[in-house]
Amino acid sequence: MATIVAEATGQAILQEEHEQSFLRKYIFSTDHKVIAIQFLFTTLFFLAVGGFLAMMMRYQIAWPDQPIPGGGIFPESMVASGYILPEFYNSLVTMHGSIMVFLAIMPMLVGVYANYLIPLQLGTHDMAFPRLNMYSFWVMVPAGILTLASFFVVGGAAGAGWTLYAPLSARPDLTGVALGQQMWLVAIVLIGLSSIFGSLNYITTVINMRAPGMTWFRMPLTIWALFITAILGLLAMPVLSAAGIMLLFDQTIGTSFFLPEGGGQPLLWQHLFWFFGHPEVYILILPAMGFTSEILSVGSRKPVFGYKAMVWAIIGIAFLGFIVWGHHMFQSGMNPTLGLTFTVSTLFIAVPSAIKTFNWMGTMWRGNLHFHTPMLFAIGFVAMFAIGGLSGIFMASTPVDIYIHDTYFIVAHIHYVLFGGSLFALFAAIYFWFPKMFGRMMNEKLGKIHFWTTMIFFNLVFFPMHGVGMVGMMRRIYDSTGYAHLQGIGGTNELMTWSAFALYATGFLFAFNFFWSIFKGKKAEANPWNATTLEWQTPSPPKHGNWAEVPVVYHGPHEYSHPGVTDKDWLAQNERPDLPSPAGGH
Amino acid sequence: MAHAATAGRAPERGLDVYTQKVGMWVFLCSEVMFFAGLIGSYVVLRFGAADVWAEPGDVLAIGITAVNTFILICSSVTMVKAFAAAEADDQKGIRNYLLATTLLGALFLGIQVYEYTELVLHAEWQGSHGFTPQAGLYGATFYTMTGFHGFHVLLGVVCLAWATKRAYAGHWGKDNTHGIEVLGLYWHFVDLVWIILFTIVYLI
Amino acid sequence: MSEAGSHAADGGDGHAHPQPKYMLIWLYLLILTLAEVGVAFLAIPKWMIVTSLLVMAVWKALLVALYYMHLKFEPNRLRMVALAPLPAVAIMILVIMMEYV
Amino acid sequence: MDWALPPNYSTQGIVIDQLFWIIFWLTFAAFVLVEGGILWFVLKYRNREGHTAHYTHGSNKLEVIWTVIPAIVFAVLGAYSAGVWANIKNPDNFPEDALEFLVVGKQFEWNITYPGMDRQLGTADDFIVRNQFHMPVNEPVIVNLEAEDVIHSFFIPELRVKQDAVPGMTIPIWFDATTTGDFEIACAELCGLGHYRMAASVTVHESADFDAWQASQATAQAQ
Repeated sequence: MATIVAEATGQAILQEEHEQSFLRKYIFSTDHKVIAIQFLFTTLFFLAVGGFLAMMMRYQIAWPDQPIPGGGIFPESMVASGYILPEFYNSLVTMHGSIMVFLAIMPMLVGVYANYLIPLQLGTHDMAFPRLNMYSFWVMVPAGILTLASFFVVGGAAGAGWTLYAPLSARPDLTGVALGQQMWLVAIVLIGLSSIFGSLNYITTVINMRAPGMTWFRMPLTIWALFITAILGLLAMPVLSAAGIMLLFDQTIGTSFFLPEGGGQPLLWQHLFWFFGHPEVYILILPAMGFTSEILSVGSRKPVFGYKAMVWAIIGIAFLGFIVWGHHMFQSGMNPTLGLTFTVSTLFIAVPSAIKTFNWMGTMWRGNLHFHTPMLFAIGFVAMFAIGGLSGIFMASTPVDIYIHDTYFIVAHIHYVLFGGSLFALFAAIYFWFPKMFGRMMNEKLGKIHFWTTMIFFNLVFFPMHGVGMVGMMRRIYDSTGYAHLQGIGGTNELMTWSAFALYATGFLFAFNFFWSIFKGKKAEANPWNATTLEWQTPSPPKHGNWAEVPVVYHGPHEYSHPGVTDKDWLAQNERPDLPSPAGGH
Repeated sequence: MAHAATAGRAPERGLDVYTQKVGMWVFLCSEVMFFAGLIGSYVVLRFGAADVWAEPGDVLAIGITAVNTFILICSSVTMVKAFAAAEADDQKGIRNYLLATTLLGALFLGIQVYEYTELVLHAEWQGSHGFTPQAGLYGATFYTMTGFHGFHVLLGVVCLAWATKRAYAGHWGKDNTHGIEVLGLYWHFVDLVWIILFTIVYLI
Repeated sequence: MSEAGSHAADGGDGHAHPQPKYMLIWLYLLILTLAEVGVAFLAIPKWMIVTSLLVMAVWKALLVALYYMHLKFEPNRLRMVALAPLPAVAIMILVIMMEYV
Repeated sequence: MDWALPPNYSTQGIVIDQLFWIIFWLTFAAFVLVEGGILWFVLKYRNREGHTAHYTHGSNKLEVIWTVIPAIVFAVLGAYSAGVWANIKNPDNFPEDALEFLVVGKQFEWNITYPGMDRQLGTADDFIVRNQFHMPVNEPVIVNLEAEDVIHSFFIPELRVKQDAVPGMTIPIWFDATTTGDFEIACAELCGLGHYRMAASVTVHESADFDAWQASQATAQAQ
């Protein structure tokens, strides 16, 4: 009975495709694949915008005494007679962080790939709530527009840092930014709403709509990571929304939640922000870990090493992720006893990350490594994430944090995790799932050049930041030349800036490859990487509704080089019901 | 049925609960966190500055809000009655109970608006006339928490009005109870939040 | 998809759960509300008032959740979903309160 | 290029630097292990004629090993850090009879209230100096940090001191200097458009010189 219904649904959806107008099919579509692609284009745009802001910052840091070339095209409120103004620099710092976190990396990880992969890898026709899914994209669009528009209002864009520490963020009289800050807060509430709609969909779909045979421990690690990420988003984003609304009230209607003059608590903002913010860090890295696990397994032609350990590590990170937020606040004036508690929980959250790193190495060990571009970026992820994870141990140790807190050491750490981690994995994911999304391959040669240039310039930009951080260069300073202890770092700063320009340029190489391949790339087969998960067992790109017939799953997700299969080195999840195969690790 | 020999073709069991209901519960989890942000801030701020809060009854009117609490509780019972009626396929019951729930929700909102007006115009607090969101932490937390609760009630009333309209078109019945149950979950959650708010904002 | 069909595809809801006595719960809630208002004005130490009020509020909330929201009759897996955010809430509020200890 | 911690001139800094280098060598070992392992695997197991992958789902023994070893390392590190941290930041462990100052941050300057010759804050001979922090050498001092408008952060790199100053709070910190000389206070928390230039000087005197300096300031301000 259920079978008949499911198949009937599939055919009904397939037929429906031909009856939709252009608007319903490509703009206000409820098809998870179209929504994912909408998210992809939007987030790539914001990635470019966020990067551009970083280039301006880097110029200012390297050459604070020189006018910026082409500065004349900016309004006087941003760049006066060729020089970036300090208040505009603060906006650059703030908006670079905000855009990268909220409009580029986070929606690219979950908006694009949770949307695209959850129904396909689980073997279902679409999300649980397709219309809600559409809203989750269309709620983010006004947030993006507000964010961009805020640069051009009186007072400029928000300038209190992406962490928006009150009272600086709450009192326009102290920054000169009123409307820009309020637009930022409205945008963040909208992004929260978008993220909650998305998470709600992802969680419900994973819980209730898996294909027959797709048991919990047969889910690909990507799905596990995205599922746990959705839970983190669901529980963390509303707290930011609540805090953001209170901050907005402080800004606009004269309340004083975070203003001590009215009895408020500045530290309350920090607690609420980081209660969201630390789970957010894992929202930004868990999906990347999932992509990496899967792509490493495909590229090594080996099952993921320690599948179950990987799953438990993800779950462990999610639990611990809610009790470590105070490590962002060691020097904030927080009760020092809390500092002790948070040191311990923070060091323990490093354990699951260590487990994952060793398991990735275990996956490559005795494999048969194929170095296609996605694999290169996945290996790059492991290498760079390891550095980011290790530099985190310095901050977790409270006494050391006294010195390196709010220095460039922190900036180095966060970029090793967010760029070297999340973005490397995203590049891997884009190259890997591009053929499924667009039915064409991206150019391998350009992809490899993109990988090597990114790898080299990324390290040239961000590794020296550990050094200037050790010297003591504070974060978010407009001009470091006035400080005696920062006299020796000018050359390093220039090196980093030149490398940053080169790194940004490699982005254009990628963009060219991306857009060129959409139209001119080599036609992709259904399964160009010889991968096992369900999305590769349907045409590229999949039709509306994904499957004419719902697949039945018989195997764990990453069965490569199975000894029982002789004609090829992979075993799709939905073939050979006769072969026994373990669900996960032993 | 090519694969009849294998473990059948039904999707994985999931929660053994239909998808819309799972979705609503998941959504309510995020709502819990949203109110936790607001209520948690109130608790923390009040704990840290105990002296800027009035004794119960001094500023906020207990009587009228107790009546309002009663109204919301009644609307919860009419909501479950509507669901029971749907399960029993009692069309008249569905219509009447949904209509009653909608009206009780609207009445709650009306009373809240009246309460706000009275507070802003006539209440006395710390020597000044009128109790507004600008009246220190007390006013700020009060209006934020009850205001967002009221906003949730408003959304609920809109959805209930829509469900009632469909009830008059004979949409709900024994084979179509999910919508009422899911809407009911939201409505009871809003009631539940009010139970907490009434206690910690008005009575403590 | 017809609604009847969706039922079958979703594995059914098991309509068999008993109908609780909704009016009785309503009466409980009403009595507890009156008791709360009464306790708030008793001439006993503040901490006793606060404790008893919180107990009654949680009691009422539980009544609504268990009976009106049917948690009492749901499978354990759904109850886990419903309870998932509560530890996070508790941690958030308790830890931030540590600032004043 | 000079990528090193600046010279340290405080007793707290000795332990902090020690811990920094302990973590540095620990992480360096892990770095070599991971990056070296990746490089080795990339070369050894690359796809080539006749090479096939080994079919395995993992090893519980290895999982336990690489869970337990990091956990132990982190537990030890955490316990050690906790002790050092409590000595530095917990007011219960502050040295007694330390000389107390009041430092108030505001956009974009540091106002330092000196205790005066009676070594007591809140008495008539207190005086305020803007952006100049003078302290005696080899003697613990307590700085009570406050902020007028927004959050600032009191950072003296060479003394390994950093603490946010939060409006509405008074946060005490203690430190000392083991040498005389001139250093800088920087603001480490974004506090507005002048954040980058919110600097103040630190002068560490011999004890007698500090008293003389206080006396001269007190007379100067009295006039």
